[in-house]
Amino acid sequence: MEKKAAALPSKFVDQLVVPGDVVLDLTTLANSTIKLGGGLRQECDTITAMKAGVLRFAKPNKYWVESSQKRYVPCAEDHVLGIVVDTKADNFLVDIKGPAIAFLPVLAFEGGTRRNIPKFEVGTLLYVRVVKANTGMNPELSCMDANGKASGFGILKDGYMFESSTGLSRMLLSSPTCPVLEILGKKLSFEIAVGLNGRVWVNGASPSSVILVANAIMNSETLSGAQQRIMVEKLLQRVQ
Amino acid sequence: MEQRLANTWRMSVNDKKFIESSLLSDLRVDGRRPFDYRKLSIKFGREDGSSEVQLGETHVMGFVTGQLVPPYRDRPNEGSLAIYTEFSPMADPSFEAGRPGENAVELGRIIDRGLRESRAIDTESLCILSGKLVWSIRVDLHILDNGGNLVDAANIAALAALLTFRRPECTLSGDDGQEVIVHSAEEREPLPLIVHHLPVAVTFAFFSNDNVVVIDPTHKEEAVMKGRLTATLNTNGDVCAIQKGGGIGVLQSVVLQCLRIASVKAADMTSKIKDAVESYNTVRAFRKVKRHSAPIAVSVDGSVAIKKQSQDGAQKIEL
Amino acid sequence: MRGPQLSLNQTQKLRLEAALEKLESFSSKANSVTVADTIPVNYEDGVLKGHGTSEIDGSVVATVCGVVERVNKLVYVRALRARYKPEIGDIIVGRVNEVAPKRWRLEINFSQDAVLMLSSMNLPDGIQRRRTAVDELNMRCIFEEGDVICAEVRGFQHDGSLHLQARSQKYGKLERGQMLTVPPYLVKRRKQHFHHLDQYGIDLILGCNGFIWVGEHVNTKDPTEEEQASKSEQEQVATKLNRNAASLEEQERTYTPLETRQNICRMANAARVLSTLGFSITVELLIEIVNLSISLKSDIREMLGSEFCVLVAEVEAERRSAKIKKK
Amino acid sequence: MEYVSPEGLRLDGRRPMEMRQIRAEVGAVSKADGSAVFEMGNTKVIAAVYGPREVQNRSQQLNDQALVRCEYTMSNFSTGDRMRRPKGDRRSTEISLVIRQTMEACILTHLMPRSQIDIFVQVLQADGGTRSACINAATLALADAGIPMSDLVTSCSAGYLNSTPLLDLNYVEDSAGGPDVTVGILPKLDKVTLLQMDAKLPIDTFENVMQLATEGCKAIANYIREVLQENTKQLESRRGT
Repeated sequence: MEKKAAALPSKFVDQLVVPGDVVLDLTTLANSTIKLGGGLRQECDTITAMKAGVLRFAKPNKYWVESSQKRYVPCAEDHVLGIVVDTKADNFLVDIKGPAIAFLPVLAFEGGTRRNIPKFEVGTLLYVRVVKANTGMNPELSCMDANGKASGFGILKDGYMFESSTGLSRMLLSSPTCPVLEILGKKLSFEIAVGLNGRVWVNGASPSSVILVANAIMNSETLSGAQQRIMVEKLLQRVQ
Repeated sequence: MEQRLANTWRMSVNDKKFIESSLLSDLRVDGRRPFDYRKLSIKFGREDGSSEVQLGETHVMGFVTGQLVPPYRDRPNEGSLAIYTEFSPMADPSFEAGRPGENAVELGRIIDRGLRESRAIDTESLCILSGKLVWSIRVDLHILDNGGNLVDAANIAALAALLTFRRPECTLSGDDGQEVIVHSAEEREPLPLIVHHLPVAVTFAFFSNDNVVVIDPTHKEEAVMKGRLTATLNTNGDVCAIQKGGGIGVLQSVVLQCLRIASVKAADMTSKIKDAVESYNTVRAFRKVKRHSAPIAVSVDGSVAIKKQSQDGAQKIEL
Repeated sequence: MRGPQLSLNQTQKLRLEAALEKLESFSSKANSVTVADTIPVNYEDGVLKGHGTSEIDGSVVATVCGVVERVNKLVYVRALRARYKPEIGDIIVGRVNEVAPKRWRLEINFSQDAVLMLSSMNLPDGIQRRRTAVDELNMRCIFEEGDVICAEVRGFQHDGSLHLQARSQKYGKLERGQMLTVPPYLVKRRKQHFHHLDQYGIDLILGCNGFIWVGEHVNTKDPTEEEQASKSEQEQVATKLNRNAASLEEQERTYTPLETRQNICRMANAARVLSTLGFSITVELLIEIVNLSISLKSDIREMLGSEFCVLVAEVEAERRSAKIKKK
Repeated sequence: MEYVSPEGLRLDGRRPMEMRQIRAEVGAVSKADGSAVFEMGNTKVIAAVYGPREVQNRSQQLNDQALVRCEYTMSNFSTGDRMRRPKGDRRSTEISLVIRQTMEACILTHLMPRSQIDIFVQVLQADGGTRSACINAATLALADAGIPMSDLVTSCSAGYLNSTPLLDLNYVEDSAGGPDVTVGILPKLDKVTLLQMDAKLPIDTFENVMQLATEGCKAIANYIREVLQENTKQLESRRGT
């Protein structure tokens, strides 16, 4: 999706767009190439939004619409949390909140051979990487990084998993660390795994701290940084 | 097959284990204590007899309508009350469109038993003409969002809607006293139903560990629980209905303990419902608008006339 | 409680009751339990809980109705009336329910259909080789839906399905006879489940799953078999297609003489009588009953009547009492 | 109306704490894997159990446990007025659900994964307490089918009329409009699995009525146990060694 266009970014950048908004008019742009990401589409000489969200621009020429949604559209190299749904001879069927069930090949584990296929009961929670995500095909997952190492992927034991939105996941993964995690991290010790598909897994020493962290994260979705701080402080006080 | 796998909501084993193990130390995943209800809000529509109840994430709408019909043959002097439930696939992917499923039927029956068999609504005052014409009250309960514990939310919605419902006043006239006049709302103030007491449903969930009992389970807790008990009580300390339809066995002493807790909770809920209804009534009194229309007189002689009458009655109420 | 479903007249009723009472007196004080009964065990020796037991509040409790059996430390409850519980090596008779990719699914009175893989049975040509796509397409020529076959339990796969095998000439499709079902607890596991009863010219297969086959005797080393074995696959398919228009010669080959047919029915009815009375079914007993019916010159259909049933009960009571006295 | 005479007798001559005559027979349906007929006075129900067998609808198959299904029907001729009953009305749907959940609680379903157990109960004569009779019949049929269970479930009902707790209501007493408490217990564990009640009753009175119904359940449990014990003995002795 490359198009000749001017280097001048659209006036909509970092603004809210809704489906149908004309984001760029190609006729007004001089020779240049732009790259379109998710949520945008070309219609004759215009680029229009097809998702509600904030239009983002990255230098030199990338545009995409960032939105928060409950379902997940698989994208290669995303790290997600999946739930095992069924076991077949060659694949584990994994639910990643996407439009189709994802396949995790039984050999896609560090040092995986036919002889040491792991046994997952239905409902097992996995931290996995999306390897292939093509339309019309079931996405393919892997429990290895690009170098064939486990590096943290695989089964998540115990803890508590809750589902929120993709926007919240991105917030939690953003750097610098978002205020909620920052404050919680100072006061409590816990493990957290965030999947880009909106699933978050938390584990800690005691159930009460896990519940506190989980609820603090869920509450923080619509709050600003300062509000997040206040909310977390309040929660911590109530517990102590 | 694969589509079915992709579209059903499922829970990870981690969550199941976590919910159960944290309940052992009296902790619930949403931060409540075992015998706390979620936040309850009761709203009313513009029209009389409609309510909207939100209990945590659970969202239920209640709608009451009345119709003039011939009575049942075995009860010529009593009006009737019927409960209809609608589980829309919108509320939960596991609900299927079309015929009501088992759970919808059970929900309707629990509420029906609580309200009707305990005679909470005075049905005798709904009789207009003995053996010929009575009011039939229909309560429609629509589940809009399933966040767990539909029974309690639906029961509150039904009560709130019934308390704010008003039926047109009817008088008898004519030489033989067989003529029924349905007065419009402008002419005579519509009458509220006579409600003797408020049976409030309180639901408990039991888990595989014997000693764990919680009130008002959420959707996730319902997926883990092994049994459920719904007790319907009123403020006089009367048990109006109980439903524990199988599931894990519990000791008799636990059942009785649940009933005592339920009776406290029922009093709580009753006052919340009454407050909401009162504030609605104040608002309603301010809102009164005068309208003009003539009364309709229909003579009731035979069955054909009765049918016609009942249709008229229905139309009136929908006005 | 559970009476044989027969219409008896007064004398027959009394005779049957007497016979059954006699049988009851012979039974060793069987340790029968019902669901949720506590089974007394000696905890000092250590206890292994087997089938049909569970633990409630530290004591061993039965989960089915049946008889308590003890083998060293192992305590288990042998259920009587229940569906078939497969054990590896059992010989079973089953009916094909479905022809699926590379496998047949068989109804064998178990909690699931059993699976017979194409690869775990000998091909009709008897050659050991990899199964090809052509073999797969021709699966219906070997067995099709509704066929009764005999096989052996191979074991459980890791996904919990039950697999069978038929790697011998004696297994395979059963024809020219009848299959009947009896409660599986009446068939005991023995060394021999195939019986060739020369005197009647019939084959009897007592499947461990309670399916019993009675049919005309087939010689496994039959020349026709060899002939068939030499046939090429294509020819077989052709035979299959022409089956409806079978030649006279073929009809003659598959013709069962009247006497054999009568013997088959007599044997089947003998098994039915034992099943209604709830007596365990063994080949010796079946032969005895068939001989009894022949010696009485009773019609085959009379065998299912109340009079014959009562007689069998009495004979059996006598037989068991004689056996006990001998000891 | 007077349901208990001053002498303390009920309409059918029973004492308040007296149960109707009960009778059970195992093996009433020859085709079924397990079956039973259960009678409480004039109430008579028949139950048949099929399974564990292959799941009919593959999409319903459960990989870790057996699928239990239950169908409750009432014969057209079971009540005084003989009317055609629509199949799947709200009452029978609810009773089917309740029976299924009650039996599911005691069947060790995890021992029979990927299979299906069907329970069919039919009311042949209805004279009050059909729900309880159905559960008792279903328990017997399941035990007869050799399906492993953690405990038997037995059920009995009790009511409260003329300020007297009454055990095992018949149709006339049931339709008097008083409270009707149906209890189902696991006798070995002494736990309540089924509890249904309607109409109005103060908590303390309810406690007494429930207690009475529980006693009734225990009596039925003893009877059912005897029936099963006798049945097992007979089967074993006839089978011989």
